[in-house]
Amino acid sequence: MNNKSEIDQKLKLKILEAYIFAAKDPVDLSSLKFIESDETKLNELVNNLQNKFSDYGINLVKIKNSIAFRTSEEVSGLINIKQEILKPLSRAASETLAIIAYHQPITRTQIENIRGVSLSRGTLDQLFEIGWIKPGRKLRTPGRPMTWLTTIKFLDHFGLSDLSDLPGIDELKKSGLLQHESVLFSDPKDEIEE
Amino acid sequence: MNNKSEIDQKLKLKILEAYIFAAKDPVDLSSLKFIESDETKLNELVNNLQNKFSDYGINLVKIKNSIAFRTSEEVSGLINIKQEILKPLSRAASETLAIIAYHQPITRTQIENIRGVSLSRGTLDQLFEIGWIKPGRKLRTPGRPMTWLTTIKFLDHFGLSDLSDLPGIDELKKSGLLQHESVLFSDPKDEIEE
Amino acid sequence: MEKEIEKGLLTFNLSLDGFDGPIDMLLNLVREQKIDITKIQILPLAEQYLLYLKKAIKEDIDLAAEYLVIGAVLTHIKSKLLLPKDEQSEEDPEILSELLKFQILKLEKFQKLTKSLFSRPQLGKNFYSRGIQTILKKNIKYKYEINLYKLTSVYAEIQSNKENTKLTIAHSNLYTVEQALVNLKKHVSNIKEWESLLLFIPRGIKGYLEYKSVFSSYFVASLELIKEGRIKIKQDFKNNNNLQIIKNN
Repeated sequence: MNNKSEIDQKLKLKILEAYIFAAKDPVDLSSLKFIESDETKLNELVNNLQNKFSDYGINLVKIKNSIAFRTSEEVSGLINIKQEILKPLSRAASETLAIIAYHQPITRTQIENIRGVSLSRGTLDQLFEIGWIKPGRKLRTPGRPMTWLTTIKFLDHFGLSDLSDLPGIDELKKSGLLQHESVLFSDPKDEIEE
Repeated sequence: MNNKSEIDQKLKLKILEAYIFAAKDPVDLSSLKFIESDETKLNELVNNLQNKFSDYGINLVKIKNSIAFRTSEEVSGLINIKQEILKPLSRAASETLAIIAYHQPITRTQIENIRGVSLSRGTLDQLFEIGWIKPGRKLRTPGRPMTWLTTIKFLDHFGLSDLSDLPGIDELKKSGLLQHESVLFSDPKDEIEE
Repeated sequence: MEKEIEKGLLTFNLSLDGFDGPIDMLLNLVREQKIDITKIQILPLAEQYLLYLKKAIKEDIDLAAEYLVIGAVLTHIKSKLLLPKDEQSEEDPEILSELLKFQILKLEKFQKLTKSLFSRPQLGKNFYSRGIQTILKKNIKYKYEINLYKLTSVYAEIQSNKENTKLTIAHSNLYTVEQALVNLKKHVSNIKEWESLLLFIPRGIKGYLEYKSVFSSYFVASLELIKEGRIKIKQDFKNNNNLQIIKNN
C-alpha cells in the first residue's frame, strides 16, 4: 500500500465514522457506496472501524446488514446509574407551575379558580417531588388554607436569578406569545405591526 | 501511576466517552461528577478524550462549560445527511439574532433602535422557540424592561465555543458602535443602562 | 450582495417593500453613492430620500410613520444645513447628522455581522450531532422537562383565555308570542265590548322583566289577530293610553 492510498483510507474511515454517527437510523451497508464502491473494500473498511472502536466506550455494532454506534456494554451499566429520561411535564402540571410562579403565594383553590378546573391529586405532589414548589405560610382565612411557593431549584432550572426576572405579561404579549387573542377584538394597531 | 489507577483511568475515559456520546445535547461538565469528582482530574480526562478524537471523523467540542461530540469539519462537507434542517430565518429574525448575539444583554426597544424599525410580533418569539435566545435580567430602569441573551444551543448551532468566538466581535467592541444611541426611535426609558 | 442591492433599488418602483425600515433604505442610498461608508454625505442623501418618499406618497398614502419621521428629520437637517448658521439656535444640525450617520453605520455593521454569523458552519447543515437517540433501559429516573418558553407560553395562554372568556346569558322565564296568541285566541269570540288588553294577561307574573315580556308578547299577538281580521284595537288617550281590543264583526 503506498502513501497516497493510506491517506485515502484514513479519510474514508473518517467519513464513515462521521456518517454513521450522524445518521438517524442504523446505516445500511448498501448506502455506503459513496464512500467505497468496491464491496470487499467497504467490508474491510467497516471491519477496520469496528476494530478501532472495539475497546472504546462506544462500539460499532452490526445489525443484520446495517451498522450503528452504540455505547459499549461494558460501561452501559455504569452510566445507567445516572441516566435520566426527560419527560415533558403534563399540561396540567405546567399550567399549575406557571400559575404558582406568577401568583405566589397561592392556595390550591385559587389555582383551581384561575384554571377553571379542579386539580387532580397528583399534580401538586408531582411538582413538590420534583422540588419546584414548596408549601408557604397558611392564609389567615377560615380553614387556614396552605399556600404554595416556588423554590430556588425552580429558579435554577429556568435559569432565573430572581423571580422578578420572569417575563411579564406585557412582555409576553410583545414577544408574540399571546397568540390566542381573539381576532374580533384585536386592536387594529396591532394588525399594522404585522 | 500504578497499574490499578491506569486501568481506572481507562475505564473512566470509556464511561465519559459513552456518556457524552449518548447525549444529544451538550453535556454540562458539572453533571460529570459521577465519573470524576475532582475538577482538575475531570478536566484532564476531558482533555484526554478531546485529544483522542482530535483526528477522527467525530470530534469532541467544547461549548462554554459543556462538551459534545460533533462531526469534524474536515469531513462534514463530504457527507450528506438528512437531519432536521431549520427553515431559513427571515431577514428580520436573522438580524435580530445577530444583534442580540453581539449586543447582549439587550432590550427589545434597543434592538428596534438599531434596526430603525419596530419588531413584528413573532420575531423574538421564533428565536425563543428555536431555543437560541432566552430572557436575561431586567434592566434597573423605569419599566424594568426585559433583556435577551443567547443560549448554549445558539453557540452549539453555530459551532462557537464561546461568545468571544463570534466573528468580528473584537473589532466591534473597539469600534464604539455598541453604544445605545438613537436619534429617531429613542425610548427614554431604555437609555439609562444598569 | 452588491447585486442584490442594485436589484432592490431597481425594483423600488415607488414601493418601500424591499426595505426593512427607513434606516435600511438610507443605508441602501448610501451604498448607492458608492463612497466610503464612513464619509456619508447627509445633504445628497437627504435629497434622494425625500425624492423617493415624495414619489412613494403619491402611490401609497399609508406610508409607515417611521419613514415619514426620518423624512421630517432629514428635511429639518437639510434646511438647517442650507441656511446660514444661526448662532442663537440651540439645535445643531451637525449633531443630528452625526447621530443619523451613527445609526446608519451601526445598521451597516450589524448587517455585515449577520452575514458573517450565518456564513459560519451550522449544526445539522455543515456539521452534525448524533443522529440516533439512545435509550438506556436500566435505572431510569424521570426528569421532567419544561423550559422557560413553555412555562411562559402556557401562562400567557391561561391569561389570554381569561381575557376572552365567553359571555353566557342567564336563563330567564320570558313569555313567548306563541303562548300569548294561544291564550288570546281562546277569548276572542267573547270580547263584544272594548276591553283592556291588560285584562287578558295571566295573573301572578313576578318581576319587571317578565311582566314586560308578557305585555309585549300579548301586544304582538293582538297585532297578529288584527292582521287576520279577528279583532280591532284602539288606544285610549284619556285612560293612561290604555290599549283596548274588541272582536271584529
